[in-house]
Amino acid sequence: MDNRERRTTDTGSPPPDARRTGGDGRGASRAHERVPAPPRDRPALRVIGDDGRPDTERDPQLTDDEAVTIYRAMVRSRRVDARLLKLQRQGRVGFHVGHLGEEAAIIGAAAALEPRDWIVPCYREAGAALYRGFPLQDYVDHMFGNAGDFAHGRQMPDHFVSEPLHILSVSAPIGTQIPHAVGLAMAMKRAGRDEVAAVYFGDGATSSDGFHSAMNFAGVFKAPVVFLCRNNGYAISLPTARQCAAEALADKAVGYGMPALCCDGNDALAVVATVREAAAHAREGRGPTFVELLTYRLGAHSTSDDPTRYRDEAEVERWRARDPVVRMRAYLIERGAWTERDEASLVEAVDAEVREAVVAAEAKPKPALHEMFREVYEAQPWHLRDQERECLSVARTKEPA
Amino acid sequence: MDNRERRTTDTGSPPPDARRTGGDGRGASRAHERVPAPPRDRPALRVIGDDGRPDTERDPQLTDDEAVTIYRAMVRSRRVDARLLKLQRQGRVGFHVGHLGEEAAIIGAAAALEPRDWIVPCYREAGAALYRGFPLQDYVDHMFGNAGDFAHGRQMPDHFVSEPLHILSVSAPIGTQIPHAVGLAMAMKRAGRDEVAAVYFGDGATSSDGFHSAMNFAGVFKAPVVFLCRNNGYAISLPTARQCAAEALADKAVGYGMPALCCDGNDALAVVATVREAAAHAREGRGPTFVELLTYRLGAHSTSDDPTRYRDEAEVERWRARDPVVRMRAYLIERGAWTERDEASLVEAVDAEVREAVVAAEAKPKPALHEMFREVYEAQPWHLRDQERECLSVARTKEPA
Amino acid sequence: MAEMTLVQAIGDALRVEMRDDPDVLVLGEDVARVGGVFRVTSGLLDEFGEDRVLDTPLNEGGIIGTAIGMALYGLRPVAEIQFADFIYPGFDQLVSEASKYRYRSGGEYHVPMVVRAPYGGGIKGGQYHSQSPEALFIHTAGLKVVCPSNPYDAKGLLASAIRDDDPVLFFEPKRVYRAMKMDVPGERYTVPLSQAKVVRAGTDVTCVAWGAMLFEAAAAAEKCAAERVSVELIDPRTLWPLDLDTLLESVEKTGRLVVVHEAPRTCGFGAELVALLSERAFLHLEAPPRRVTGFDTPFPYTHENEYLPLEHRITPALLETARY
Amino acid sequence: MAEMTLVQAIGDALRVEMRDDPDVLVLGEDVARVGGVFRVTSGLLDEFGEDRVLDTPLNEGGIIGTAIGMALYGLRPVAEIQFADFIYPGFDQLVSEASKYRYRSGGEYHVPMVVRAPYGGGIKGGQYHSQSPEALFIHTAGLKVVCPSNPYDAKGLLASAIRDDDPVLFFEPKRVYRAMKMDVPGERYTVPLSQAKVVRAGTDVTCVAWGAMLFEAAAAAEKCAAERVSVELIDPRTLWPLDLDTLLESVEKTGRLVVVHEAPRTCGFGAELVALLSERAFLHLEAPPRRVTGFDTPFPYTHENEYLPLEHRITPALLETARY
Ligand SMILES: Cc1ncc(C[n+]2csc(CCOP(=O)(O)OP(=O)(O)O)c2C)c(N)n1
Ligand SMILES: Cc1ncc(C[n+]2csc(CCOP(=O)(O)OP(=O)(O)O)c2C)c(N)n1
Ligand SMILES: [Mg+2]
Ligand SMILES: [Mg+2]
Repeated sequence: MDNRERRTTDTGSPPPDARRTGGDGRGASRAHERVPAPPRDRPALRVIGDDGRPDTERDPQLTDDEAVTIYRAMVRSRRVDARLLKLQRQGRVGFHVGHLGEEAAIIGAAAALEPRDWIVPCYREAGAALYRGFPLQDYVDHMFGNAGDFAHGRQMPDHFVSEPLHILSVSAPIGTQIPHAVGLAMAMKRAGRDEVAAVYFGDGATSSDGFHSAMNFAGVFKAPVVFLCRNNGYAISLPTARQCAAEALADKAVGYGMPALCCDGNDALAVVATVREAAAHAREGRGPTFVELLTYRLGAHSTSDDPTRYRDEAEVERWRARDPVVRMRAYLIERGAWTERDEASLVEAVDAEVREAVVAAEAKPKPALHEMFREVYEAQPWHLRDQERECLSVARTKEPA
Repeated sequence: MDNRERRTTDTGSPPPDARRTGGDGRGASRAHERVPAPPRDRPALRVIGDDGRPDTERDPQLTDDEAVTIYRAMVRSRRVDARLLKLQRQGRVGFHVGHLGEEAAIIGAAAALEPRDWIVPCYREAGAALYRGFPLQDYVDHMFGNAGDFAHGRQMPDHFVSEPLHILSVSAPIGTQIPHAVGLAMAMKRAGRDEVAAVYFGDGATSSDGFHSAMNFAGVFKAPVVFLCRNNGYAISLPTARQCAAEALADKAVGYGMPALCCDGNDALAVVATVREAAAHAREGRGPTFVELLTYRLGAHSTSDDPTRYRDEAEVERWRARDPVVRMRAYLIERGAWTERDEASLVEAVDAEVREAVVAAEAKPKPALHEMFREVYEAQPWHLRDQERECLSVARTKEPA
Repeated sequence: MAEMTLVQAIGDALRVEMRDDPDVLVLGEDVARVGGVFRVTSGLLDEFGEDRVLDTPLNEGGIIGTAIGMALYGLRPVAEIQFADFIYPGFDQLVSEASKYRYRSGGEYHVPMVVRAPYGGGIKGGQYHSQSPEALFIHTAGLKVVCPSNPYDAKGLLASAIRDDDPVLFFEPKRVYRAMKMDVPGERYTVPLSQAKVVRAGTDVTCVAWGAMLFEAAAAAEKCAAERVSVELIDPRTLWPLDLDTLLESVEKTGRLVVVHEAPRTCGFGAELVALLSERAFLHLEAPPRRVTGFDTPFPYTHENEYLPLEHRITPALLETARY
Repeated sequence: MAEMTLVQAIGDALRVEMRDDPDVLVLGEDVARVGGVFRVTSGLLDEFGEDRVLDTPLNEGGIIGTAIGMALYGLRPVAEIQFADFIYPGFDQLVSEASKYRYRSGGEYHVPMVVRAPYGGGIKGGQYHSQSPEALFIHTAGLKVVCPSNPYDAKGLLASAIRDDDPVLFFEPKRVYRAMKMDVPGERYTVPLSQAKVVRAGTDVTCVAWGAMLFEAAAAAEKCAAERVSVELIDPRTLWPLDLDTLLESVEKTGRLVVVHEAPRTCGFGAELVALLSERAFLHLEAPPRRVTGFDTPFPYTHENEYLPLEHRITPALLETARY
C-alpha cells in the first residue's frame, strides 16, 4: 500500500474538508498554519564532537561559568546517586531510582530554563531539583523518610517536591503529571506571565493516557509547555521499539499539531540548545514543543530491577562509551575551563557534603506518627481525628512527648 | 523555529539512537521499515465526480449488484433514521442518534468488509448493522426497549449488538470500544484466520484514552485492524479544529507507526475503495491502517441536541449540497443501474417495512421485570436472587404470570 | 431573590463566584458555546470570555488533569464532567493525583478544584447516563463529596466547594434539574460543607437520603405519617466528610435507620452509614438497619422506575423498620 | 506435591491452565522477558512463546481493553497489572466495559477474563505500591473479586477464575508472596469461587480477614486464645459474590463480628460486611461490629506498620468485642 501516489480526481468542486468547515472560523485559520514535518526526516542534534570540540554553529554559547555549573551539577548528581545506591544495598535506604547516564538530559534541560519556569518531574529527576537549589540535606532526609522529610515519610524515596523552587510533586503512576504541566501553562498564559512549564517523562510514558490528553490539550490551547521525553531506551524491560511502532517518538508531535525537536541526550550542550529553543518558542506565545532526548539508562530501572534479564552487556558497553559526564568534561577541558585538579576538589567536596548529609539524616528520628493523619485535608475532619487517637493509643512506635 | 534545517555535526561516530539499540533486535529491524509520510501531503480520495462519473482509475469496480445493494442500504438507513426521529419527537421512542449525511461513510465501510470480518461500532452505525443483515424488527424492538429487544430494555436506544453478525455491543462511553477491536484482531492473528476487525469512531473519539492505547497496541502488535474515523466535523458542539491542533486527524497515524488513508466520506465508492485497501493491507499481515472518512453530520448530534446553538445554517447548506445519497444515485443513474422507478419502489418498500416494524414493536409489552436481574453474571448469585424477589414483591409493573 | 431551578441555581453560583474571584474558571466538554448539555453554564462564555470558560477536547483525564495543574498554580477551576458515568477516564487523576497532592507534598501544594457532574437516574439514560458513583470517591481519602438536593442548597454548597482548598466532587441530581423552582438569593452566600440538614423532624425512624431520592423519601415520610409513623428525614448534603453527629443524634433518638440511595447497594455509601451507626449507636438500635437502594445490576433503561428506590419501595421499608 | 511460595503457586496455576487450554494467554507490562516485576510469570515465555505471553506497552486501559477484545473473540486472557495501584487507567475498561458486556448485550457476548494484580502493603511501597482497591470493584455490578491468602488456595482459585465465564479481579497479597511455603499439588485442581473457609473454629467472636491480614488475624486469634477468648476466623477467599451463609452462620453463633482489611475504612468492604450482618443477624449481635482497617489517609511509607491493621491492633479489637 503506497499512499503517496494518491491524487484527488479533478472533477471541479474542492474536496470536502471537515477540518476547514467545522466551527467558528478560528479553527479554520489554524488549520492553515503548517506544522513542521515530523522529525523522522531530521537527525538528532549533536553539539559536542567526539574530540570534545563543539559544533560552533549549534553551540548554545554558554559562559564558562554556566558550562561549569552544569558540569558540577552533573558530577554532583552522579555521586549522590552512587552513594544512595550503596546505602540501599546496605539496607539503610529503602529504595532508589538511579539516573546514571542520563545526567546531561536531566540537568541540561533544567539548565536551559529560567528559575521562574516550572518543572514537572517524574521520579528520575532529583538531579534537576538539586541543580535548581533543592538542599541536599532535604533530599537525603526525604530518602530516609525521617522527621526532616518535607513529606513526613509519607512517600517512597525519590518522590521529592519543592514549591519555592516551582517544582511539582513526584508521584509514581506513569504519565499522570503531564497534564498538570499543561494546566500550569494554561494558567501562566492567562496570567500573561513570561513563564514556561517543562515536564519530564520517559519513553514508556508516551503510551500513557496522561501523555495523550496533555499533548492534545497543549496543542489545542497553545499552552507554553516543553515536553521533555527522556528516551532512555527502556521502560523497565521493554525496549522503546516495542513500546511504540513509530520510527521515532518525536513522530508523535505531528498528530497533536506541535513541532518536535530531537537531540543527543548525552550531549549537555545539545540538550541546552534544544530545550532553550523550545522554551523560547513557548515564551514567544507559539505554543508547545515536544523534545525527544535520546539517552540511555546505564544502570538498573530502580533498586528493585535486574537489567541483565533483558539486555546485553555489549549494548550497555556501547553506551558507556558515550558517557555524558565524560563528554562534558572533555569539552570543558578542551575549552580550558576545567582541570584535573578542579575535578579532584569537586569530587572531594561533593563526597564530604553527601557524607555529612547522610550522617545527619541517620541521626534524625522517624516522623511523628500523628503526621500520618494530617494534611489529608486542609483541616482535619472528625474521622481522622478519631483514627489518629485510635492509632496512637495502640502504637508500638511511641510519639515523642 | 524551523526544525528542518537541523543537521548532526559530522564528528565521526554515529548519533546515538536509543530506538535502534534498545532491545532484542526485533525492534531494531522494525525501526527501519519506513512508514508512509503522513497524509497531510495527500489530498483525500474522491471517486464519484460532481457529474456522477467515476474516476476510472480509482473506481473500486463494483458490480451493478454490489453498487445497487450499497445504495439501497443507504436509502433504507436514511428512511429508518428519519422515521425514528419522528417517533422520538412524538414521544414514542425515548432517544435516537441520527446519521443523516453519513450514510456513505457508515455503509460504504461496512460494504468494503467481508462477512467474516468483525465490526466494532459506536452509536451512529445502525446503518452498518442493517446492511449486514441485522433484522429491522430487532432494531426497532430495541429502539422501543420492549420485550422483543435482545437486551431486554437494558440499554438506551441505538445500542445494538449482534453476535451472529460479528458485531460487538455499542456502549456510550467514547473510545472504549477501540481497544476491543485490537484485542479481537490480535486473537484473529494468533488463530491465523483471514479476518479483519474494523472499528468505527468519531473525530471526538481521537482524543479519548481508548484511541491512544488502541492505536499504539495495534501498531506494536501489527494487529489486522482498520480504524474507521468518521470525521463528521463535530463532537457535539466542538468543531474538529478545536478537538485537535493537527492539520488532519490522519496525521495521528504516523505517531503510532501505521499508515493512514483519507477519503471523501460522502463518496460511497471512495469509501469502499479506501476501506478495501486498508482491509487488504491487514489481511496481508501488514498490520493496521488509520482511515479518515471526511464527512459531515447534517442533523443534530442526537435527539437531545440543538445544533443551531453552535453552527451556521450556511455551513450546513454547503454540506447538504454534497449529500452522499444524492451523489450515489447520480452515479448509479449515470451508470444505467438505477431508475426513478426503482427509487420510487424502493422508498415505498422501505417505508412499508418500517411501518410494520413499528406497529409490531408498539404492540409488544415491556421486557419482563425479572430480566433486570439476569445476565449480570453467567449464573445468578444469591444477592441478585434476593434483590429480584425484593423488586418483584413491590413492583408496580406486574410480571406476566 | 428569584425563583430558580437547580440548573439555574448552579449556573448562578458559578456566575457570582466568577464575578467575585477572577481565579475561578470553568472547563469541560461543550460548556462554553452551548452552555453544557444541560445548559448549566449557559451565558458564562458571553460574560467571562474564552479565557475563563473553556470548551475542551473529549478527554476527562485531560479535563481533570489540566484543572489540577491550574489549581496548583493558584486558580480555582471548576471542571464539568458531562455525565458522572463518564468520570472514569478521569478516575486516575482524581484518585492518584488530586486526592493525594496535599498529603504527599507535605502541604506545599494543594488542589482547590471542583469537579461537577450530573448524576443519577430520571432521564431514561440507561446504563451510561444514570450512574451514581459517589461511594468510589468517598472511599478515596483526600476527596470531598457534595450532593445538593435543591436549588438553595446547591448554590450555597457550590460556593463553599469553590472556596474550599481541597478537591471537591459536586454531584448534581439531574432528575431534579428542572423538576422544581425555589427562591434563591441573587447575591453570594454559602451553605457550609459537612453540615447535614434535618429536613423533617420525627421520632420513630431515621431516614437518610440525598439528591433526587430525598423527595421520594419525603413522599414516603408523608405516607408514613398517615399511618402514624413519624419519620425523621435527614439530608447529609455533604456526603464526605460526613456530619455524623446529626445522624447519630437522630438514630439515638429513633433507634431505627433506613438509608436510601440510587447507587447499587453493595459497597455503596449506605453500607458505610449502616456500619458507622451500627458501631456507634449499637445500644440504641431497636431494629435492623435497612438500605433501600439501586440494585446490583447495571442501570437499566426500560425499567428505570423499578430500579430506582422510589417512594413505593421506601414506604414499606420505613413502616417495617418502625414497626419491627 | 511441591513446596511453593505464593508467587510460585500462581505461576504454576498459569502454567497448568495454559498447558491444558490453548486459549489461555498472559499479557501485561514486563510479564514476558523478565517474568513480571515479582517474577510470577517467570518461565512462561520460554514454554509458551510470544504469542501467548505478551509484553505490552505501558497502558493499563490498553491491556484490559485488548484483553476484553480477546475474550470477546473466545480467548481466556489473564492480564497482569503491575501493582493494583496502577489499575486506575484501566478502571473505565473494567467498570464501563468488562462488567456490563454480558448484561447489555443480552448475553450474546461475555468476557472470560482475569485481571491479576499484587495488592496491599508489606514492601514499603508507599502510596503507590501498597493500595487495596477491592471495594471499588465489589461496588461494580458484573465483576467478581477474588483474594487468596495462601499458595494452595491461590492456585485453585486462579484456575477457577480462568475457567469462569465472567471477568474476575484476582488480587494477590504481595506481603505473602514469598513469606511462606506450602504443599501444592503439581496437577490441575480448582478451589471453587464464592466459598469461604473457616480457618479456625471458635465460639466467642467471628473475625473476617483476607489476603495478608489473615495471618495477622490468626496471630491475634492465638493471642486471644491465651486470654480464653475463642475466635472463629473466616477467610472469604472470594470477596464478591460473597459466601454470606458461612459468615452468617458464624455470627449467629458468636454474636460478635470483627472485620479486618488493609484498605481505608470508609466505604471499604468492611462496611458492606458490617451492613450485611447487621441487617441479617441483627437479633444475634451482642456487641457492636468492629472494623480494624487501614486508615482514611493515603498509604504512608515510613509508618507502614502503624497504618496496617496488624496483630497489635486486631487483638484488642477482638478482646473488647468478645468482652463487650
Ligand atoms: C500507570 C503505571 N503503570 C505501571 C507502572 C510501573 N512502572 C514504573 S516505572 C515504569 C516504566 C517507565 O518507563 P519510562 O517512562 O520509559 O521511564 P524510565 O523509567 O525509563 O525513566 C513502569 C512500567 C507505573 N508506575 N505506573
Ligand atoms: C467518555 C465520554 N465523555 C463524554 C461523552 C458525551 N458525549 C457523547 S457523544 C460525544 C461527542 C462524540 O463526538 P465524535 O467522537 O466526533 O462522534 P460523533 O457523535 O460526531 O459521531 C460526547 C462528548 C461520552 N459519551 N463519553
Ligand atoms: Mg525509559
Ligand atoms: Mg464527530
